[in-house]
Amino acid sequence: MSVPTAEEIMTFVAARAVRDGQVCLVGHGIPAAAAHLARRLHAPAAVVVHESGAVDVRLRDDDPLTDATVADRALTHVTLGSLYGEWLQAGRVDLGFVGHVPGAQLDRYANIGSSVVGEYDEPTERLPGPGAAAEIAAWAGETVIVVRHRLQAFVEQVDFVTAVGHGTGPLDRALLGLRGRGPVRVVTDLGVLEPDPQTAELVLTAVHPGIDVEQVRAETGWDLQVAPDVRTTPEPTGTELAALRTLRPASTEESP
Amino acid sequence: MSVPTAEEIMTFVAARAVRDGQVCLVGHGIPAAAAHLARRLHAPAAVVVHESGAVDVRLRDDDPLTDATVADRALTHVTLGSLYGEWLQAGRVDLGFVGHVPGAQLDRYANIGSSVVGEYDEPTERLPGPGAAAEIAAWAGETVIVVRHRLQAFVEQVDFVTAVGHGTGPLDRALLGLRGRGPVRVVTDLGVLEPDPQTAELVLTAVHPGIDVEQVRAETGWDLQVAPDVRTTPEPTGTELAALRTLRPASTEESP
Amino acid sequence: MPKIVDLTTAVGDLVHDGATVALEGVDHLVPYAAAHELVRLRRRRLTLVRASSDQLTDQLVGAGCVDTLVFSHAAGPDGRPPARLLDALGHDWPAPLRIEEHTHPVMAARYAAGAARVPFGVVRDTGTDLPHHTPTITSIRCPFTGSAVTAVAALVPDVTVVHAQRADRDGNVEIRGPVGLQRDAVHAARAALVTVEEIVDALDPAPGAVVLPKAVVTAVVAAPGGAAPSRVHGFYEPDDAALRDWADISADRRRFGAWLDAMAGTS
Amino acid sequence: MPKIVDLTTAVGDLVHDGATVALEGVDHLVPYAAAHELVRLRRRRLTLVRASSDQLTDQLVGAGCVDTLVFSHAAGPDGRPPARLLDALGHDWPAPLRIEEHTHPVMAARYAAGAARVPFGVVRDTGTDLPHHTPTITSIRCPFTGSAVTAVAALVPDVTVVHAQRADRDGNVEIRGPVGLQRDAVHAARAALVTVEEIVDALDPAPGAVVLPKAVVTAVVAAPGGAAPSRVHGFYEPDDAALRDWADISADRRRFGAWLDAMAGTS
Repeated sequence: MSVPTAEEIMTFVAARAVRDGQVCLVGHGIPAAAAHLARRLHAPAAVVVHESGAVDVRLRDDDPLTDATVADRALTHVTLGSLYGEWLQAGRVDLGFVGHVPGAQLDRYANIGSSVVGEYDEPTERLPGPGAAAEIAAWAGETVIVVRHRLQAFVEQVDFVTAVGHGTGPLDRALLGLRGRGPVRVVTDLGVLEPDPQTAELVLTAVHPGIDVEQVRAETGWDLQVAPDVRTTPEPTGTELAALRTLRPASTEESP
Repeated sequence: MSVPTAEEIMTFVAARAVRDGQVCLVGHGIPAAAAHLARRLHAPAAVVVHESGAVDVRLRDDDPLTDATVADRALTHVTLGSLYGEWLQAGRVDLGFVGHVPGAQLDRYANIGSSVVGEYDEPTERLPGPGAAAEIAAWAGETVIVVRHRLQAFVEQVDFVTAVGHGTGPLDRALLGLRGRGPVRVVTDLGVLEPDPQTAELVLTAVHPGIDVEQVRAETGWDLQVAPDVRTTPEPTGTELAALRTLRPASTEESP
Repeated sequence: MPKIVDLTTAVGDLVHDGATVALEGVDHLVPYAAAHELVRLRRRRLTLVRASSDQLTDQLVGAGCVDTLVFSHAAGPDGRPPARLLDALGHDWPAPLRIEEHTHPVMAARYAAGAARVPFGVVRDTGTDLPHHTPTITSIRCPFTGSAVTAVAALVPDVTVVHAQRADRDGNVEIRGPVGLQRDAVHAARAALVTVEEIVDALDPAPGAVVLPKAVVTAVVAAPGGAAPSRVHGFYEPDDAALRDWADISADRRRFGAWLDAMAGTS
Repeated sequence: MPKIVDLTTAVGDLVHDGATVALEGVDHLVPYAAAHELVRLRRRRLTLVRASSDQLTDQLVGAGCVDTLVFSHAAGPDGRPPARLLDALGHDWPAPLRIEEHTHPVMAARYAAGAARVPFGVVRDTGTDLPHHTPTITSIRCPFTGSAVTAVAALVPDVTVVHAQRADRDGNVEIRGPVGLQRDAVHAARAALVTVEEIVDALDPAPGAVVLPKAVVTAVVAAPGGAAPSRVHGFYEPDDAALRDWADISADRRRFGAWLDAMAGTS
């Protein structure tokens, strides 16, 4: 079996964030693959809810992850009004994923800017916009952000706050009335960042195989702190990789 | 076939208020029977929506009207939140029925008091309460009220406004922001009352077979006006009566 | 707590004295078995939320379980408020009863706001006198149009109790036929207890059925017949005689007392 | 108007210049056939409401049909806003484009308020900067708790356009698989146009399917393949190549112009 791609490594790392029994809200791409991979590897009782409104999707062992299989294997479908109101805003989602948005900014407090770069009315770049990122970051019990690690994206402070991560420090979420722990992990193609429990600032806690800390610093637009016990992400086993490739046979075609 | 009961006469008169193609919202008893009878007799395209949330119930010719047949023959079921919000309040109900509530008051402007007789906090009689009468009277395109005609119930002015009919006169509905024409017909066991187009006061427009106008006046607590062309309700034909008795074989057991 | 438990455990663990408990279901899927367990366990000072308050409400009120009733209609088969309810309201027997009276649509809107965990919901003003007597409904202005609308306070029961046709072994629940307020009342609640006719290996939902995923269900209890004398679509029809006979029991404190003794004796 | 009509009649009669038109469907049941008819009929000054704005939005914007876009996400298969949209925003080509940007949940809440015909809905404040730039969302106080919440203006499209698997001859519609915002957008609208894969004598809804009763549907059009290149659950899968190829057409005004000419020629 060929070596894992960067996207596959990101999927494994994201999957490891899923604990058994959690209700996970996922969108297309790495988040959906990560949640279903977790169900196959270590979290068989995780309840996967898709942003399409498919609730409790239990793919069979040989099912690829497609829109068709997700729809067919859902326990039930709910309207997006129900999904966002009664599930997400109501606090029934334990773990929410925010997927990669090309061009979006992420700052040292894990706030996300996916609407514009620059001024809102005269942007230097128009980005796709929020989707449900603001609500996922606000109301899920915890949030995992999946993003490509590029200097342009990892900024000191986002130009526009599309979604609040930790605001300007450890007290902001409580002051704003947000629920849960907010972003607990940022999974990039270079490593993993987690908020410091004291300051809420993102700290590098792991680097992926073949990546060194200086590479990560070079792609980070603030003075990135590195955890004293920074780890190297373990490589997936052959069994793990096979499980992922059953889910996403064509994933190498897509960009992360 | 035996002669029609008072309840059956009321059902026929209520059924005649249903026009073909109308969306009708009905509760148990005479309203449901009237709407389904209308579908069999003159309004086959009427869309009958039950207060249970059963939408577009099309009973077959030999179906009796029961909770089971209503559930089985519904096009779909909606939650009561959807029924009251997206159907009734949104103005998608053309004709709403308000059924008989024992002890409830009705006044000369067709306002309904079904919460209490007397003061709210120290009532002389506690009544069942509103159900959805306030919203049916407010938001349906037009409302038909079905009620037993008794002096105690037909009062000059209700003690407590559970549901607004025509308020205190012809302008009140518009001032309150209510939709539609409000109560257009009050069907009793003695006759039919309709609001005067100028004053909105209920006027006697028909008496049922065997009832005379003085009997109706004697059971009405205000100086009841009588239409110059007051009619006598036509008796149902044998075919009509047979159609009703297929729907409600046991209806003679119940009080109207 | 495991999802699938016995009735006494479920009711005992989930419903505490002083709790706000919603029991929903109109004519269909009325959770009588769970209500009777509340009586047997002598729960007290409950705020009972039951939009269509019927014999079930009458039994809980008469048994002294309830100190506040939130409702939108209260009637037995004869269309009149049942006798135990009137005795509590009129004569404080067996205890005073506070009421909070809404319309059905307001009850639905209160549950919907609770289900989304927003503090209030919005309905249009019908002109009814009810808001003058109830603190959980008031008039506000729309910040966009300036028009007056009615705000209704979110309703978040400590526990919602409903009955359904079936559940699977994971605790997913299927409701067939009219679903009433039950779906929204379950989503609105902090905990949800569902009694079911049967527990099956896997659900096979009928078209139009409502599925309550296990994530919104706290406990499932196998209680075949648990909605009698009301009906359960696909299982049994209402017991009209039993529903009518209740009026005679309820009409008389002594006869009701005998019913209550018999109920307590069956625990 | 009879319920079942042809596409040109339905779009022509229901969508007027200057109208607010919602076209919903994400990846699944995207109403391309109806959108292309809007292009052919040269509709102008539309307020286009499309939460997940993709190739369909790009085509309508590039064709000059739209002067305001209400959306919550705008991206093609590469995850970036499509080129015609960026050209309109950045260079006013072919015309200036005003935008109103919300989150998906706010779009859902706006439709829900519209569907119930209340002037606004309530969501919780997430701290996002978006409300500072959009007039249809603002902060208010809960009249019961005093807490700050976010009010969102009701969205009532003049017309909502969706695609579905099938309708019966009366105009009742069945949607299988993910239903997205479509149900609420239909209920919210003054008129609803539904294109379907097939018209059948009687619906036989699948478990979990959503039925839109004829009373909420203004017109039904038989348009087999009418959601391609998106997918229709049970009928066809997405045409990934066609979706990817759009980027090349959209990237270039001249190539887009050729597409537009070809589209106009097929009427």
